[in-house]
Amino acid sequence: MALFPLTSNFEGDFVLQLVPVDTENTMDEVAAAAAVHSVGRRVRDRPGHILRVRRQGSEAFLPRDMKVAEAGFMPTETVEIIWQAPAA
Amino acid sequence: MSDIQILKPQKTWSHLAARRRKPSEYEIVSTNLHYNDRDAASPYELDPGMFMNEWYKKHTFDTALKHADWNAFRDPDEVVYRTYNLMQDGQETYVFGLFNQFNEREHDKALDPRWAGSLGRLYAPARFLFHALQMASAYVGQVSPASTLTNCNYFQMADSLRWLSHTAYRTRELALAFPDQGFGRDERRYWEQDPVWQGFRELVEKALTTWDWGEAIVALSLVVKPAVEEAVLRQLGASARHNGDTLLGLLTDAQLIDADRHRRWTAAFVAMALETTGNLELMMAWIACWAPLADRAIEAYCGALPDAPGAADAARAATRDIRRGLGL
Amino acid sequence: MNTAVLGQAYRNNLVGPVMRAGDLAQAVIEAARTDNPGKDIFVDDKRAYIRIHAEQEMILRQATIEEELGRPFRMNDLEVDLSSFAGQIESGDDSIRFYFVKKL
Amino acid sequence: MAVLNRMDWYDLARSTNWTPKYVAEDELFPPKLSGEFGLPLTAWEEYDEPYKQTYPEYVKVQREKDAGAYSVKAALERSRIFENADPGWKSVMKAHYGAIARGEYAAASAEARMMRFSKAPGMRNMATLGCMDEIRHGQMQLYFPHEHVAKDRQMDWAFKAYDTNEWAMIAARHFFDDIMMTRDAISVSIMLTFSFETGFTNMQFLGLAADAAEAGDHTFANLISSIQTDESRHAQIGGPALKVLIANGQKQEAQKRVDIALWGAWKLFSVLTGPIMDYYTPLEHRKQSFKEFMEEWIVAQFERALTDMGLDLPWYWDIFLKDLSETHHGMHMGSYYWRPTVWWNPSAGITPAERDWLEEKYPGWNDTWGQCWDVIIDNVVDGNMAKAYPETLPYVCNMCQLPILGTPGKGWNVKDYPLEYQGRLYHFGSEVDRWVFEQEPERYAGHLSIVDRFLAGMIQPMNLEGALAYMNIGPGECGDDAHNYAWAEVYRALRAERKAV
Repeated sequence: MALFPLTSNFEGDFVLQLVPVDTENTMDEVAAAAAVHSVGRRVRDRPGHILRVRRQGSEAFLPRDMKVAEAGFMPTETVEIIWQAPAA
Repeated sequence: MSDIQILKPQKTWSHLAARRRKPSEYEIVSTNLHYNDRDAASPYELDPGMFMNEWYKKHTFDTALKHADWNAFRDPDEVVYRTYNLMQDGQETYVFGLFNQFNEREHDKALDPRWAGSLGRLYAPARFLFHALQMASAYVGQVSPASTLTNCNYFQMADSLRWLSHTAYRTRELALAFPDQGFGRDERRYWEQDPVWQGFRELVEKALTTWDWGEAIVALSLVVKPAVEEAVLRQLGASARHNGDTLLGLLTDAQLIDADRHRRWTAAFVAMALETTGNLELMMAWIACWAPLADRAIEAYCGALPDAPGAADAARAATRDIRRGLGL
Repeated sequence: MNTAVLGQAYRNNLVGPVMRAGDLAQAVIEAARTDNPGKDIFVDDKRAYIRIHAEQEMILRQATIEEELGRPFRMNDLEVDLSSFAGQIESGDDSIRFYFVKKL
Repeated sequence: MAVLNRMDWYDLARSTNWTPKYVAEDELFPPKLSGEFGLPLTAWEEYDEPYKQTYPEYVKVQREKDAGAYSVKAALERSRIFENADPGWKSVMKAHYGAIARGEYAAASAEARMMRFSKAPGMRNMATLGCMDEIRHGQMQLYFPHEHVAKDRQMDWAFKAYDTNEWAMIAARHFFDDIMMTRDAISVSIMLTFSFETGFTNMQFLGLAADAAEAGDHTFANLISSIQTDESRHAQIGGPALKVLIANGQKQEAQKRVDIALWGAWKLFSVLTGPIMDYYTPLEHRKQSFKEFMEEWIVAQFERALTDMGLDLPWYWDIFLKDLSETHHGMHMGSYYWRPTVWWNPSAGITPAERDWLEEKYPGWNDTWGQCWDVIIDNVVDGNMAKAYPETLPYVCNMCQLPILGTPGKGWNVKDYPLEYQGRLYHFGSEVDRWVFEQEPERYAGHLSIVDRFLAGMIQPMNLEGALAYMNIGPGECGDDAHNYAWAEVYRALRAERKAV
C-alpha cells in the first residue's frame, strides 16, 4: 500500500491531470479515479460504457484487475483512459 | 471556515502599504523590483546549479558586503526614467548650445596648435576611459541586490555614454580644425601605448574584471570614478581654461554635474553600508587595495597636463576628501 | 484559413513603417507616396496603428515629411510614433530606408 | 547652425574596443558571458547597428514620448475608463501588467549584460539605450496601474506577481529567465531582442493596442504602443549580431537560439495573449482574432524578416502553424477552469454569439473545445458549481511550465511527450518543448515544476488551499468568473425556450 502518482490523459478531455492512486488499486479503480476529474466536469458521461486504461502509445488495454504495482509504471507516467462501448 | 480574511484594496502596492508615508512616484516605480532574491538556492527559475544562478549566488548574494535589507536604499535625488530624460535633455540642450556657439565663433581656430596636440593626447582618448565607466556601471547595476541601487548605476552608465559622446563629437570637430594632429585616428594608440593613460587603463581593466558586487561597487564608485572625475574632468578642465580652451572647461563643468549626482547616491549608499558592523573595515581594506592603482593613474595623467603643476596632488587629495567625507 | 495558406503568409515583400495614429502618420503616408515614385503605397489603418507599406523598398525623406507636417522635423523624430516596421531598416541623418535583401 | 550631423561623429562614439593588457581578453570578456562563439574582438567590430541613435537624440525623443503618454493618462484620469470598463477588459489589464511590468524591468539587466559583455562596441552603445528603455517600460507599467490599486485588490498583482509562485508566473519567469536573464550577451541579442522583441512584443503591444483602442481604453492603447516605439529601435540589436554569426560560420548556433526563443515566446503568449484577445476582450471590440494577429505579426512580418537575415524557418514550422489554431483555446479553458489560481477574473467568453465568432475564426471549435464548454455550461446553469471547479492539478510541462494540453472533444489529440533523463521522468507539452530541453539539459534538469513541487511535499496541505497559499494568492485576489456567470442566463433562457416548444 503506497500512494502512487499517475498522469491521466482522459479521452475527450483537453488536459493532462495529476491523479494520485494506490499501488494496490486495479486498473478499473485507476480509471474511476481519473474519471472523477474529467467526467461531468468537461467530458460528458457515456452511460453503459466502461473505462479502460492503457499506456500512452499502446493500443492494448491493461487488464481491468491488474494492480498498479504490477503494471510497472514509473511515478507520474501518463496513462490514457479510454471509453469502451458495451458491445466491445 | 469563518476566519477567512478577504483582502481589501490598499492605497498602494502591498509591499509599501505598511508604511505611514504616502509613497512618491519614485518609490512606486523603483523599489523592490528585482525578483532574483526570492529563492536563495536559485535566483533564476531554472536549474539551481546552472552557470548564471551560480554567478548571482556567489557574486551578488554571497559578497562580504552585507546589509539586512539593501532594498531599503533610496536615491537621494529620486531620479526616475521620466525625470532623467527631462533633466538630461535640458543638459544636452545646454552643451550642444555651447558646441554651436563656440563653433560659430570659430573657437577651435583660435586654439594654440600645441594645446591641440595636448587635446589629441590627453582628451580625445578619454572616450575609451568613459566607455569603461559605462561598462563598469552596467555590470555593477546588473548584479546589484536592490533595484534602487541598480537604477543609480544604469543612469550613471547612460551618463558615461553622454561623456563619451561629447568626447567623440569634439574629437571630430577638432579633426576638422586640426587635420594633421591625428584626431579620430590616434586615440586607440594613445590609450593602449602612451604612458599617461596606462595607469587609468590598468585601473579600469582590473575594475572591469572585479566580479564580486561589493568590491566592484566600492572600487568603481569610491576609487575609480573619483580618480577619473578629479583628473580627467576637473584638472583637465582647469588646464584647458589656462590654455584658452574655454569650451572644454565649460564642458567638463557640465559633466561634473552628473558626477556630483553620482556622488550623492554613493554617499547614501556608503551611509547605509556603514550601518552593518564589519563593513567599515571591509570597505577600507578594499579601498586600500585599489587606491594605489588610482593614485598612480592620477600621477601619470596629471603629470602630463600642460601648465598644471599641482594637478596630481590636487586630484589625489580630492579623492581622499571625498572618501573622508563619507567616513572612509 | 487552413495552415497551408497561413504558412505562406510570410511569402510577401512588403516593407515600411507601422505608425501610431496621428498627424505624423498622415505625413508619412504622403511622404511615402512622394518619395517612392511609381510605387503603390499600401495603407492599412488599424486605428491604434497604421501599416504603410510598399514592395521591396521604401524611402522616407526628412525634408518631405517636414513639408507635409508644415513644421521642423528631424529624421529621428520619426521614432516618437514608429511602433514597428516590416523589413530591414537603414537610418540616416536625413532619410530612412526600409528594404528586403531577398525577393520572395 | 554650426553643429555636426550625427553621422559625422557617430562612428567615433562606437570605436571603443581596445586590446586589454593588464587582464586577458577572456577575462575582460568571459566566454560564458560574452558568448562562446570563439570570435575575437575584431570580428565583432564589423557589427553595424542599422537603427542608429545618439545620446542627445535619445534623451530628447524619449522626453517627448513620455510627455505624450503621461499627458494622455492625466487627461483621461477623470473619465473613469477603468471603473466603467467591461470586467473582461479589466482582466486584460490585470493579466498584462502582472505578467509584463517587472519582466520588462528585468530586461534592463539583460540589456546591461549586452552592454557590458558584448565585444561589439555598437551593440554596447545601443544596449545602453535599450537598458534605459526597459527601465522606462518597467516604471511606466507600474505607474499606470498604480492609480487603480485602491479600487481593486487584484491590481496589486501588477507589482506582486513576480514575487509569487503563482503557476503562470513560474511559467513567465522560466521563459524570461531562460532567454534573457541567464544567457550570454550575444545570445540575449538573438533571443530577446531579435526573436522576442521584433516578433512577439508586437503582438502584445500593438495587437492589443488595436483592441484597446476599440474598447475605448486610450490610455492603455497609447501607453503600450508608445512602449513599442522603443522596442522597434532596440529590437534591432540582434539582427546585425546574426549577420556576424552567419558570416563567421555560426549559422546553426544562431538558428538554434532563434528556434528556442520563438517557441518559448509562442507558448507564453498562448496563455497570456491568446485568451485575452479571443475570450476576454468584449466581442464587439475585437479587432482581429489572436490567430489573425499572429499571422500578421509573426508569420507575415517576423518570419519574413528572419528569412531575409539568412536564417531558415524553424524546423517545427508545421507544428507551430497547426498549434496557432489550437493551443490558446486549451490555455484559456485551463486558466478558466482553474480560475482561483490566477490573479484576474477570466471571462468565459462562450455565449452563443461568441461561440459563433469562435466557430467562424476557428472552424470546428464547437465540436472540440465547445464539447467541453457544454459540460461546464450545464454545471453552471444547473448550479452544480462543485463540478465547475477543479480538484486536482493539471500536469504541467517541464519546459514551458504550462499545462500539457491538446484538442478535446471530437478532435481529441492530447498527448504527453515524456523523457527519462538521469533517472527522472520529465513531461513535455510538445515535441518542441522536449527538443529545447535536450539541447542543454543542464540548464533545466534540476528545476522543479509546480507539480514536481507538489509531489515533493513542498505544497502543504496537499489540496487547493495549500496550493493557493503556496502561490501567495489570497481570498480577495484569486480569480473567479469575470461577469459573475451572467452569461449563464442566456443559456437558461435558451433551455426555457426549448422546453416551451
